[in-house]
Amino acid sequence: MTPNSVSTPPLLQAENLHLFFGGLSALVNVSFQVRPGEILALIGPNGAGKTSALNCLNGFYRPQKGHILFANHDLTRTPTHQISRLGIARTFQNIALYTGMTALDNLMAARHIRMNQSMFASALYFGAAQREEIAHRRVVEEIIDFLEIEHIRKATVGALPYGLRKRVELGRALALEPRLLLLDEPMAGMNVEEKEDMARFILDIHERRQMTLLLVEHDMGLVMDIAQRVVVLDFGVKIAEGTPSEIKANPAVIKAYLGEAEHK
Amino acid sequence: MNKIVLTITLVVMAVLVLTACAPAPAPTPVPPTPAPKPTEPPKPTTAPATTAPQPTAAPKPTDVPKPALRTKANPGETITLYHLGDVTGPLAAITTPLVSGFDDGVKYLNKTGGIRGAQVLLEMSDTASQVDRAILGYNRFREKKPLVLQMYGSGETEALKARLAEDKIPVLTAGVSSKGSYPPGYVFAVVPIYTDQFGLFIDWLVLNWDKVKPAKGQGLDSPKIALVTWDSAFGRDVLTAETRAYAERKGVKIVGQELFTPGAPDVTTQILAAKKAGANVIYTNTLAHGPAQILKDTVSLGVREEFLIAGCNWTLDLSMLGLAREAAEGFYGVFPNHWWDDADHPGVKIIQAEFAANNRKPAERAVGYLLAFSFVEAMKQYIEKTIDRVGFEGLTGAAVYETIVATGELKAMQGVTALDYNKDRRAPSKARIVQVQKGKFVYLTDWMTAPDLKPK
Amino acid sequence: MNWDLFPQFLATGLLTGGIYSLIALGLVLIYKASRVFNFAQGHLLMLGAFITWWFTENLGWDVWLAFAAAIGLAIIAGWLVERVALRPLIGQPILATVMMTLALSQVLQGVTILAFGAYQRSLPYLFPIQPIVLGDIRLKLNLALAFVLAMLGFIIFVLFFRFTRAGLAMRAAAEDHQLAQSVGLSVPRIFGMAWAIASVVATVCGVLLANISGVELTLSLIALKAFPAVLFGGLESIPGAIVGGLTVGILESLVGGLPQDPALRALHLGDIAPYVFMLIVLWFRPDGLFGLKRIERI
Amino acid sequence: MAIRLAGDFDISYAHDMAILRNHGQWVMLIVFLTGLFALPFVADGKTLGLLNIIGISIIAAHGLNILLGYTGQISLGQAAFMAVGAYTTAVLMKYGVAFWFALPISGVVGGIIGLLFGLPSLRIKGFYLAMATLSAQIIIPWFFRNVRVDIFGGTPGLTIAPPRLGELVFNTQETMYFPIMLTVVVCTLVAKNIARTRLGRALIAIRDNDLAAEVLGIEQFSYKLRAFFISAFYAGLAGSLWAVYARSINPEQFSLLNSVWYLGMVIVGGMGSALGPILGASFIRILEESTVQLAPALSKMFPQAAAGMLAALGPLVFGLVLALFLIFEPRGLAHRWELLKAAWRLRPFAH
Repeated sequence: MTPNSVSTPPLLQAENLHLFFGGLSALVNVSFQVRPGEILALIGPNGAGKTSALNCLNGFYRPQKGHILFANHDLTRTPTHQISRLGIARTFQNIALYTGMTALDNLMAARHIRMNQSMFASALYFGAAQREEIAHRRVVEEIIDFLEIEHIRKATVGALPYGLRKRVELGRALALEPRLLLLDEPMAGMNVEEKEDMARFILDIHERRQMTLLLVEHDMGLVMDIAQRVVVLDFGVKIAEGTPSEIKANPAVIKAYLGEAEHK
Repeated sequence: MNKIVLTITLVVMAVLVLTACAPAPAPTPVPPTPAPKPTEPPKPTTAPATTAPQPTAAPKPTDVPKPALRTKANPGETITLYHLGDVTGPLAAITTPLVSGFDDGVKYLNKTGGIRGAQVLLEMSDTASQVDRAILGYNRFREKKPLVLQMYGSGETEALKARLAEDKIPVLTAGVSSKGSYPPGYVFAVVPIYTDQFGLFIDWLVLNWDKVKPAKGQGLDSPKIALVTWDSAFGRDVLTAETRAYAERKGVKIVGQELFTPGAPDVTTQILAAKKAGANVIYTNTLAHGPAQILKDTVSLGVREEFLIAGCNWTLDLSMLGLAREAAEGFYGVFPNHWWDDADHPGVKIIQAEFAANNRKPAERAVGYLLAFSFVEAMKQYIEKTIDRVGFEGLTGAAVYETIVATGELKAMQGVTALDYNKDRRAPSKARIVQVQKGKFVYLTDWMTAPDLKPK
Repeated sequence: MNWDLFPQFLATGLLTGGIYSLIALGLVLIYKASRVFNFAQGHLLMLGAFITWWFTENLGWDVWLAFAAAIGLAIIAGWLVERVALRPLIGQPILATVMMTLALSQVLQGVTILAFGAYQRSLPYLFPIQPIVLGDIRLKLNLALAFVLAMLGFIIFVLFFRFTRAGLAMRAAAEDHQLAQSVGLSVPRIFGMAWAIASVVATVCGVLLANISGVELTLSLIALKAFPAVLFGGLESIPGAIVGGLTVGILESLVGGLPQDPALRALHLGDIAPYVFMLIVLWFRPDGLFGLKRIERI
Repeated sequence: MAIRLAGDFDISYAHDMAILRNHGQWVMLIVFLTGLFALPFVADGKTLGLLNIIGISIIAAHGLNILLGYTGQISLGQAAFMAVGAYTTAVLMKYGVAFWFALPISGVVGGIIGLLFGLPSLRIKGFYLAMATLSAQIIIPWFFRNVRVDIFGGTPGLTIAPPRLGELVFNTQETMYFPIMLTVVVCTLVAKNIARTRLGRALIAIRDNDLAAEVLGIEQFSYKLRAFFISAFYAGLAGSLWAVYARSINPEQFSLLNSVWYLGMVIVGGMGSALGPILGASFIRILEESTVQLAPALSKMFPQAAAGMLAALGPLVFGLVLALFLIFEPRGLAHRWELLKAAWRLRPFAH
């Protein structure tokens, strides 16, 4: 696998994104590419526009200018629920699980687009619908094993501790079997041990499942070990792009992060 | 999937619209099940067969009862009267005093020897003027095999009519809608049905038009009636094909029907629309607060002198006088019973005394109390007549029904109100016209007989 | 169509709309402060009328004195309702509060029947029954004065919000609960105050209405007409409550009065006009005329 | 986490996903169903009357639960959608269609009308949507009261002949019990199935986090409409059964207050649980029955308030119960039941 080879066409291409809220600009002329098979990190200080960028990819926000191309589709014109069908899954900074469901059902819910039983078949739960449910259960159980959450399979997620919820949410995104996985601060608010676990899962996903990942992270240090390429945003503007080692040496990045440190 | 849902929706909507726009069905295909047997009220002549379990039941009333007939209650024996009415809901004004009247009526019966010695008990259920609750209440009562029920709401009576006939439970109802009372079944209206009352009013109006017509107003050469009434089964019961035809025959024009919701704070729109339509008479088929609102609003619009305003018997109540006050002056109505003011009447005297003895509030000095008290006494008479005929052992709803249709005129509480039924009639037909004068009901006529305007 | 009566129905509708506005004001006050839509407003209104009646009938008080006393009780009742029923639900989903106010309406219904009976009563007239004749237009004096009182009430509330400490505190709390808390305002106390004021508004409405129609259980139903008014005006807007109430009143009167064809009149169109209107508003302008558009944070 | 009996292990996913997992549960189900359908031969009419009305309420509450409990949308119009079902049945039977065909058709027509009033969910949600359903609750009875009186019977409404099956006439509590309970059993099974399959997960996903649901490819609008359809479909069935049970329908029977009662049943029973509507409807109806039984005794104690007692107790008790549940047990009786079951299984020395 040659994730960084420039010759392969990008999996996702964001071009000149402009996003405003009233007078506030969240993204200014941001462009980046995600290449097939890579782990790209999108980093930047608070308020840099990282999550806004993800929200554009998801169709939550519609950028006023610019395009996002994914598999020949312009995502800026695709409804949110269609984007997942194209093969993009994501997790959320503040965890957006279905709190009333069990962990298992959260994952099963993600199989939604891959199931095709009708409303009536669901209601009767007979024959094909039943077989389909069982087949998808098998897929989901594999992910549960992979993430080591067997013990909480039937627990309602609302009551789970933070770290486990993050893991269930990752599992839910995986259950979509996406081509591109967007992770919004997957390690935020975790202790060191949990962070290490999560990093291990992310690398495993990348290797064993051959998935392309776009990682949004606030904490620069952590990202450097995982990501293959890094894009840096500051106040909605892209200030740098390159390999982790290039980024570490980039003066603009250092300034942005130091500047933030001074504010603190 | 979404598209499929949308397509199905559109198709079904289209079908619905088409059916709604389709011409009214020809009358021929309408009765697919022409009155299935169980819903058909048993004919009076066949009814004794249903009471067959009692071999003592004499085939003809003239036959001397066999000695086995027990007409005296055993010690401790009781008879329960049932009361299925709306204590709350839009009719509460008239029905709350009914409960008290019912209560005190039963007390009075027990004081005066019960029913052939049996203690009288009372069971009530509130329907809140909701038919679903009435049905639940009825289910409760039905299992106890009531001899006779008392009911109020038109809607409830109509809803239960078929089942009353199936279960052979006669009911005295104050919800005297034409649809509930006819075709004849087990429902007996306690006052003339609303359409007949309206007919009686038209009779009187035509005879006395020159004397009673409004001082000013429009088209005073003949009466032009607008119905200003509630948007409910009860409120709308007056305007039928029969009453329209009858009015036309009598040279009275019905110029419109204006509807309002019970409790609406303003009916000026309806009154002005009626005026626009050329009306000089307003008739309302509502309870006390209906006419009160109409009367007050005509006064406060300054058009009171332009209308003769009248209503059915339930409009003539204490709370109407209370709500409308001076505005009630000159209001006409159809009055089938005596009133609290008739102090010389022996029945009213007793009721007055009982009312005082039970420490009732002045607010309950209403038509409901007076009538409920009388109906309890009427029930007693019917049951006693039945006991005389078939004995305590033969006492069933069907047997009481037999008595009711065979009795003819029956003076309840010595004539506070008179009931009168036979095998075809399900309501009495006698009433007087009253007018509110100085806050009192004043009889303007002697007893009149209402025309028969029951639905064909 | 009765076009010649158009000015008449317009005027009648305007006056009736004044009452709707005042009910809508109560709803808006509570919603603005605590994000609770009070389905029991109509029952508070009914209770207020019954209490006023009780003072005049059983204690023989003058109707205006009874009115004042009922307003005093309404403050306690509103505060109590918030304290007992709504306070435990702070932080619960909107459904819980909706259901609670529906439950409350049933409790108030039961309490009213138990305490006063279901009879219809009448209050001594606050205003004489007399017409006001303006050219071809005939209006009810009592309704016109009720309208004037209602509008006066509005002015008082606007002044209250602009110029009193409590009013300013309520406005601050309505904008942002956390912010209000951080500057030392007691948010629960403000909720209680909003309920107390809404309860007073309800009582005023109840007495004005009872003066026109009578003291009875059906008084509570009038609040159903204020719902479309509130949605049209915007759930959080006090001027919206006025505009919404007047619009619904006028709409109802015109739709109810103008058609002349008996078949059309028999449909009683005025009865549903406000709700069809509400559906249209919900579809085309869900936030109402003066409502706030909210951006959802993800 | 669900606590199971010792010895109940999952052998396969199919087994784990089944509702009934061991022989004991099968036996219990068969005994229960046999008992349920044998009841009319032993119970008196009064009990059956109560059970019938509970059954009809359960169906309506199941439907509301799918909308409210699973999808998180408030509906104040369940009684109105029942009216649609009831009138569909009444009109179809008037034109000679047998009840057994009219019943499913009523469900479908009810569902479609429900779907129509669910259309605003494209643009609005939560409380605003509740107001749209409130307008359904006003407009639908108005329609039956005023439009095409020749078909719908206007204010007096329509009377309905009892359903027949060959010689059998369904005109008593005993006979009506069977079609009602059969529908209840089927409706419960379907509700349970919806809850545990693709459709139900999509609905709950929308309830719990509508944006995350969109991200996972669940189109909110389409699924909300489905929920409206199913909910009103159930209401239509309940209305249809009500029509032949009551044998006379008019627009006044399907009031806002009834809709509020159904909401109360779902809340008291427990939202988002297939057991909830059963418990809630039974609890509220039995409570109603007992207040009726209690009222005369209380009236004797307080004779001056006698007339009021009868009328006040119903709304008062309902309102209080609802308020208490909202404050102290918002997850309803179903949750209590789960706790009770867990406690029973964990009792000392069970195994």
